[in-house]
Amino acid sequence: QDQVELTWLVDNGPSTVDIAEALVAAYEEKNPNVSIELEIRPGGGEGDNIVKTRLATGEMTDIFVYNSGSLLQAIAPQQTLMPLTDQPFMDNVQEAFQSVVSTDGEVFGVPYGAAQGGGILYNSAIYEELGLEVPQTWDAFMENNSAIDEAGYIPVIQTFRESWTSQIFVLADFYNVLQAEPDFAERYTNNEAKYATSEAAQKGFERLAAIHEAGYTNEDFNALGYQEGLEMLANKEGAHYPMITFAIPSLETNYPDQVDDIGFFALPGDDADSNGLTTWMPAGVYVPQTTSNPEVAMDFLGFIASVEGCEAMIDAVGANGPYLIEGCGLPDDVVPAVRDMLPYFEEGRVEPALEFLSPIKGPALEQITVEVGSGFRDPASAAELYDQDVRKQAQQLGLEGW
Amino acid sequence: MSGLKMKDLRKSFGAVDVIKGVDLEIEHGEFVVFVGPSGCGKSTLLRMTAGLEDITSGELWIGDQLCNDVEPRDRGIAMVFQSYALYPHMTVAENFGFSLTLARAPKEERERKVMDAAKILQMEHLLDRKPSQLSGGQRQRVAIGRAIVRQPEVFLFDEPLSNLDAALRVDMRMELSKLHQQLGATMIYVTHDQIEAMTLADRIVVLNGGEVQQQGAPIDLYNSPANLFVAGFIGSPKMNFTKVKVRSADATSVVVGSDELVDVMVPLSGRKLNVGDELTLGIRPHVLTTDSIGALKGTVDLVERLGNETIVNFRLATGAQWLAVLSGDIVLKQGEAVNFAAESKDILLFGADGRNLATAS
Amino acid sequence: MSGLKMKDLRKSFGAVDVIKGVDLEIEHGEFVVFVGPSGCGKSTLLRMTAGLEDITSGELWIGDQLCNDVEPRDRGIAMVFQSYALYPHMTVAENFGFSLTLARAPKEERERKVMDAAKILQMEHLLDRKPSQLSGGQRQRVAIGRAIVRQPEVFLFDEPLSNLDAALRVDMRMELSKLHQQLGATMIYVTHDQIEAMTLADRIVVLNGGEVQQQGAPIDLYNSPANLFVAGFIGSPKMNFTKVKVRSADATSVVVGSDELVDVMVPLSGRKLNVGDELTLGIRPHVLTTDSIGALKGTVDLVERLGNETIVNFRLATGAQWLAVLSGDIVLKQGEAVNFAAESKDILLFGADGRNLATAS
Amino acid sequence: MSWVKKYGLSAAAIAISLVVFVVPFIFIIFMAVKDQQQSAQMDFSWPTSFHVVENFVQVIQARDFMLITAYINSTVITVTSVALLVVLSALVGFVLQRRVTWWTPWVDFFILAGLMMPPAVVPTITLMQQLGIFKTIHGLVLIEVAYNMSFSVILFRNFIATIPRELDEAAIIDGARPLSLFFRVILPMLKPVTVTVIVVQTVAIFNDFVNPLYYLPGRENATVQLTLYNFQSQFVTEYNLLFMNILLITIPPLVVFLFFNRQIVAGMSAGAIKG
Amino acid sequence: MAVATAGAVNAPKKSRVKDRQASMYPIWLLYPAAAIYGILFLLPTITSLYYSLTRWTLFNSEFIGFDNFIQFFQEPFLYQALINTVIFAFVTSGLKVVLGLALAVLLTSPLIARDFLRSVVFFPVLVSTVGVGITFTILMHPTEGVINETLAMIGIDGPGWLVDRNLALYSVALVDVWRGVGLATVIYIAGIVSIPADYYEASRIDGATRWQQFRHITLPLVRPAMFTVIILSFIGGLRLFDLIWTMTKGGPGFSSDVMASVVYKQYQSGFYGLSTAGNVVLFVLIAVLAVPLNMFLNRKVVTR
Ligand SMILES: Nc1ncnc2c1ncn2[C@@H]1O[C@H](COP(=O)(O)OP(=O)(O)OP(=O)(O)O)[C@@H](O)[C@H]1O
Ligand SMILES: Nc1ncnc2c1ncn2[C@@H]1O[C@H](COP(=O)(O)OP(=O)(O)OP(=O)(O)O)[C@@H](O)[C@H]1O
Ligand SMILES: [Mg+2]
Ligand SMILES: [Mg+2]
Repeated sequence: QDQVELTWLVDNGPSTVDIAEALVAAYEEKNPNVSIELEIRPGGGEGDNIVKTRLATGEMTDIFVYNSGSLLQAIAPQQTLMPLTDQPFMDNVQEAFQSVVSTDGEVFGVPYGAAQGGGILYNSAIYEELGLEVPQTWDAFMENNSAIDEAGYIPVIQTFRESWTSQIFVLADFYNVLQAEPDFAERYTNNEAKYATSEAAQKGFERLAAIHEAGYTNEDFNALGYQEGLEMLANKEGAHYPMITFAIPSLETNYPDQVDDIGFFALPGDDADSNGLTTWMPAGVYVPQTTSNPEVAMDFLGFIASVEGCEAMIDAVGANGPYLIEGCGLPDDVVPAVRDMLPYFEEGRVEPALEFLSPIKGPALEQITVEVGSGFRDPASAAELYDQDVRKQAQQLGLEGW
Repeated sequence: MSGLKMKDLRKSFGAVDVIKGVDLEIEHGEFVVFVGPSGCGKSTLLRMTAGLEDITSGELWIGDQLCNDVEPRDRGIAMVFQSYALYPHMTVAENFGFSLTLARAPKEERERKVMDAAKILQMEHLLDRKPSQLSGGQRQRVAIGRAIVRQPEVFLFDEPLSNLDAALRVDMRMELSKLHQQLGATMIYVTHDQIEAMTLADRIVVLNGGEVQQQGAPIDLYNSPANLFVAGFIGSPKMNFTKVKVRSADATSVVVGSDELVDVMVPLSGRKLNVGDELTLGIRPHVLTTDSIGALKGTVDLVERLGNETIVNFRLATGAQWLAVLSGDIVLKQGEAVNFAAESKDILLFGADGRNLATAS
Repeated sequence: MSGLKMKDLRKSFGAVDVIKGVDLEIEHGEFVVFVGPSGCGKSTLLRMTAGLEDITSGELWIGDQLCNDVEPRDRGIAMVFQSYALYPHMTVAENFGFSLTLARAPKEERERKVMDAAKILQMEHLLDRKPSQLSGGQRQRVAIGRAIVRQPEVFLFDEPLSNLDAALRVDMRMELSKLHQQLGATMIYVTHDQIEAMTLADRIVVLNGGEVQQQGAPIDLYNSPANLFVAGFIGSPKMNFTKVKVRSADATSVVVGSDELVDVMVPLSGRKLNVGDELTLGIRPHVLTTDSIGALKGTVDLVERLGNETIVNFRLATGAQWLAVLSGDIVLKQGEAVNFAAESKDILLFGADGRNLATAS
Repeated sequence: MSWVKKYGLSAAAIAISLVVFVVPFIFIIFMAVKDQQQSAQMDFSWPTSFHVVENFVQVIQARDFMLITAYINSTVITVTSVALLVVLSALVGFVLQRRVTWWTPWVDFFILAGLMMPPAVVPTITLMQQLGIFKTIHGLVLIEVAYNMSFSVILFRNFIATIPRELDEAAIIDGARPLSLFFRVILPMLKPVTVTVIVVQTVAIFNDFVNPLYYLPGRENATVQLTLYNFQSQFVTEYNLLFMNILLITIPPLVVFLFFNRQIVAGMSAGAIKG
Repeated sequence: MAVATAGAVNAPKKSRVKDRQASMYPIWLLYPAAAIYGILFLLPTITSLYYSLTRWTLFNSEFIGFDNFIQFFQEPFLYQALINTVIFAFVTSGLKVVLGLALAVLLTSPLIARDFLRSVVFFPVLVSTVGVGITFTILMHPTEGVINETLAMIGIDGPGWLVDRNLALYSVALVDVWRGVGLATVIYIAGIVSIPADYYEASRIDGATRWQQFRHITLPLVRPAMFTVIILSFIGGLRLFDLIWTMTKGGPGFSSDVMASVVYKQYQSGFYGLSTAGNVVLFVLIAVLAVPLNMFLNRKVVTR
């Protein structure tokens, strides 16, 4: 059998690389004639540009990892990617994921890693100490904060030095928005719904502002970074850290002794009955049309979408969320934060974040939320500013009606 | 064959006219010396000949070729720059041999020629130095060496010996003279040293203000300067001048006189002169001799004793300052009254336009 | 008061010893001229005096101050650099006035002094030029101007007139002389021009190879050179030398002779001499006169006619090359036989160690 | 008193520069030897434990000794591009400074444009693909040369103004053609600037990461700056390893600097010209 | 230009000047450089200008006229970014020009450990932007940073360098100066060592103090270096975004956004047409400021 060499472009998130290495190792063991070489790119906007540039110039690797959801549209999947619709292994992939890697009836990717939830990481030791309960409503959350504050802990950790962390209150509130306005995403895409005019949508900004006004954040919120936020949480200095669950592996590595005290709950809304979690789908693995060996590439994707592949991933980085592969369950010994997250999925109390439902996400959101969270800007004007930002995006995407 | 011909050459720097129409023919193998006051355009003329300065108008022929637009390296010239322009990053030997290196001459040839030049210039022990480690005179010799190593058709020397001591200067003068004979090259030479000019030149060209004043064999210029400027410029110390009036004039002689001077007769055609015309009379300091009955009565102001001769600065009754150079070491006291005399054949007369009456046609 | 005292000054560049122990006392207001062959260390000595070159050993006193480690600006000196070192970014006027600008002199004073200097140097029309737009001689005058504007206690001139034409050079010589008298400043002056040295100097210091060979009044050096080197160096053209043997010697005269020379008697104490001793005899070209019965029989090789005098290169029977300088313009043909004579008082004798027998004690 | 006056000022200046420049440097070293947990605290503290070897080995070994490959690639790219850059841009600076004509301002403008306008990536890649130099070392070398040209030309051009034209003239009289004039007379005199250009461009090209990322993709083509991504991502960073890596990739240009710094000597043009 | 007018006075001269210079400094010496630069930089850059008139996803482009420019000028914080850009450029280049010269003078004087000090000053140039960014975010931490801790020791309540909206831009500017002054310094050093010692000697004789030597000799004769530093750091300052990006991402809020970071953000967001338009605008802005400056400086270089 001929030796096959494939290349695979992944971003440089540590778990991304670990997962990739684990998958490659497992696959190469099964298929000794195949060797897959990893190539690493930066993440974020820079990384997106690299992917786009390479696709546009026909220089993409044989396989690559890229965002699912709205950002996928930016790489013109129809033109550039191999459709997977007819591949048998797609049956293993849960519908929830398929929907975020599809356009015009064609599916293009398999899930890479686990689904994540956006909400509040909290220190259960403090909760225990103060006898608090996990809040189901915003008001309950604020009451907890007040109690925590009195006890001398920091109620809500904010780390605006890395401004992306400021967006969570807005982004993770989307489950609550959808509860109030189920068709928000669609109307938003069509230039009908606006943050400034939708009471529910604006709440995210308002809550961010409320936390700041109440003085519940750490003093140096604007000078701290993400790692320091996690440290404060782990070290019981602060009780809540609004975050996406991808932070959990980092807590596991850096604070193995404290990670058992870290729990997680969804961002509470107004109504305890409609409490649920905003989720982030994992990134996808795609095969460009320029791949040198479509068969092997497909076979590898099939491996990723198999239980075997799924287990390789879990071995590599542990289980920190549902893997969206049929038959791939999580082990029992997951950390509490993950354990807290699972019921939302199991009970179906989840909605994807807005970026998976609409192609539009304004690039300036994090700067706006920093302003709101620091008290420079009131929620109403923030919402308006964000709408402007969104318009720019929509126009650049050439969407109808903008 | 590389004679040189300049036809109405002109050069301006912006609004400043520096060379104002120079016509000159230099034969192959001739040794021509340019002299003239500081800033008169000697270097500029040399640089135009070398092709370093563009010619504003006029024609420059080298051999049979119109060279206005010929590149310097194709003109077959070597030049010693007044400012030396040594390559500071090269040793003396490398400076000497640079043109040969460029011409890809074989190494032995280059080394031999460099050694020859070093010997001529008495610089064998300095070949490994950089220019910055040399004395002024040594630098100047490097500049000369660079030119002579090339052995071109035409040499251009811009005050090449000005910073050398008298003994070395005499030696170098000889060497250049020898080189000139050996190579049969054309040489154009700028100097301020009268002796150099007189001894080296086949022909001296006197420049002033960008114009040729006179050209000719050295001794002719000394004896028969065409005009006041040349008379004053050639010969050191400078000729003594005084205004005189024509007392009488006929076809073979002119009698002139002034308040300072008793009347003297000069053997000269005075046909075009009228009594009362103002002329300038010139007498070289060297032709004056002390003579107790001499016509020039002066008071000694300053005596400079050079050893072989004595320069006497004296004042005439009218206050005019004159110079006399007397042979030998003569002791005169300041304030002493001395009478000087000169032979009438040694007296020159210049017309109102400055031209020498003896040579003016 | 700023006399100067050098005590066993020495200077080496790495392994090269350049100044090898110079002792010198210069009085306030004295005009001292340094002469010596190219590369003998004149500039170095000047630069050490100015404080630009570290003193390797020895002491330098200016006035009553030991100046080895005094900053140049505190030494009260001005200097004309052999390489000019004009400030390229300043106009001529700014170059002149720079030291006054530094001293924060009032604007009118500065302008007046600059204009004065420009007038002395005949450069009024060039005040707005940058150095790069000047001729060589003009640049040199800027360098002089910069120094004279300062009016310091001590002037250091390093060949300040080397690139000027003869007429200008005489003018400048006068001006410097005048300046010297007016300011009463001490002047140290390096030159290769014999006339300059003889006319300007109160005292000439002859350097060779970093050592003082002789110092004294110009005419003394000319008439009584201490040794062969000085004899050869002072006076141009160079003194004629020939080896001679002592034929007889007594307390008042020595008779010497050789194959080239019929025996001559020199009035000189010959007490220390023995018959057969080898001596060097020197006769200046200027003291030779044509004399049909002269003792020196030569064949004319080359005649250089300078106008006021004539340099005759002649060969003795033994082939030795001699020079004679004859007054006036004399026409001699190459190959002609000429006899020369000299008075015995003009003949110098040097011992085997090179010292002048007449002055050696 | 006079001692204070003489040396006090420079001593103070030296002390201040030491503090200003060395403190951050010490921080970097501290970070590089800490363990992961302490480094994550991101503070300027004495390392509780020293992990020099450990971190070093981990950084070197990361991703299959990627750093080693990267060293080699970066070195090859840097050396060739800098060599080309020095020669080509000195030539341009030379001609532009010496020869002033009507088109000089336009050339000037285009040269400045290189500093003022960021390059367009996608059209460049398309072009390079057509030329067949995409994804090749020499392709990237040419890119680096093109992108850093303006900087070097400006530097050279201004310095060539300080070389007396008389030297050009002397060389031309000696029979030099333009190239020998440039290489034998001008370039040697430009040593201080050349050294500066070498140092600066070595740093720039060795540390460049955007251009290799786009124009020289492929794992085997990694350059040193890309190795930083091994330890730093959008969300998570292993600071100790990152800083160890930073330290390691800073060393080669530092060596270059130390070497070339000694070549910056004064008095290159001494003795050339009288006047 | 000066030459053009000189030529106009005397028509035939101009052609000769050209000829003489042309043979000494032939234009073909420029060809290799021009080829590389023209093909690999100018050509693609100029073609890309077309995209500023399109909506461009890299995969498709659609001509939309000047909409991108209109949109660019509607950026909410553009005006502030513009002001920030100019402030940043002036502050950083000004400081680099001055401090670089001071350091260069210091580092060319005879000092013990001069080579070491030079390396120390140059070291920041070598450190990658990421390292510099992280290092200074930590050192500039408002309470725990070394800078403020030191200030606290002498009783000064240090500001929130990077978190204060009024200060963030200046803090980044200071860090940029820290990082870039070494570059300016080596350029200056090259300039200073190229000044012939003669002039210093002459000025010492003329009575110049150290300061006067600096003022009257070093300063005018180091101009080639200084102009290089001015041009390079000024344009660099106008264009800089990487440090701002790693240190503040334009924040807090939008307070330290500059033109280049606005453009960069658009590019990161995949608005390729818009960012190209932004680059064109930025280019025009820089050209308007830098080209006259460059011409002015070129005219003032002292030739020897
Ligand atoms: N840096 C140096 N290294 C070695 N030798 C040097 C250095 N500078 C000068 N010299 C030598 O020192 C000697 C004296 O130089 P100096 O300039 O004093 O001579 P000078 O008497 O002024 O000669 P000139 O009449 O030619 O100007 C020369 O032989 C010169 O070669
Ligand atoms: N670039 C320039 N711009 C204006 N005038 C200039 C320029 N270069 C030279 N000159 C002037 O041209 C004239 C001739 O200069 P040149 O160098 O030919 O004189 P020179 O005869 O060699 O004088 P010297 O004997 O002093 O060397 C001088 O008066 C000088 O001031
Ligand atoms: Mg001249
Ligand atoms: Mg000298």
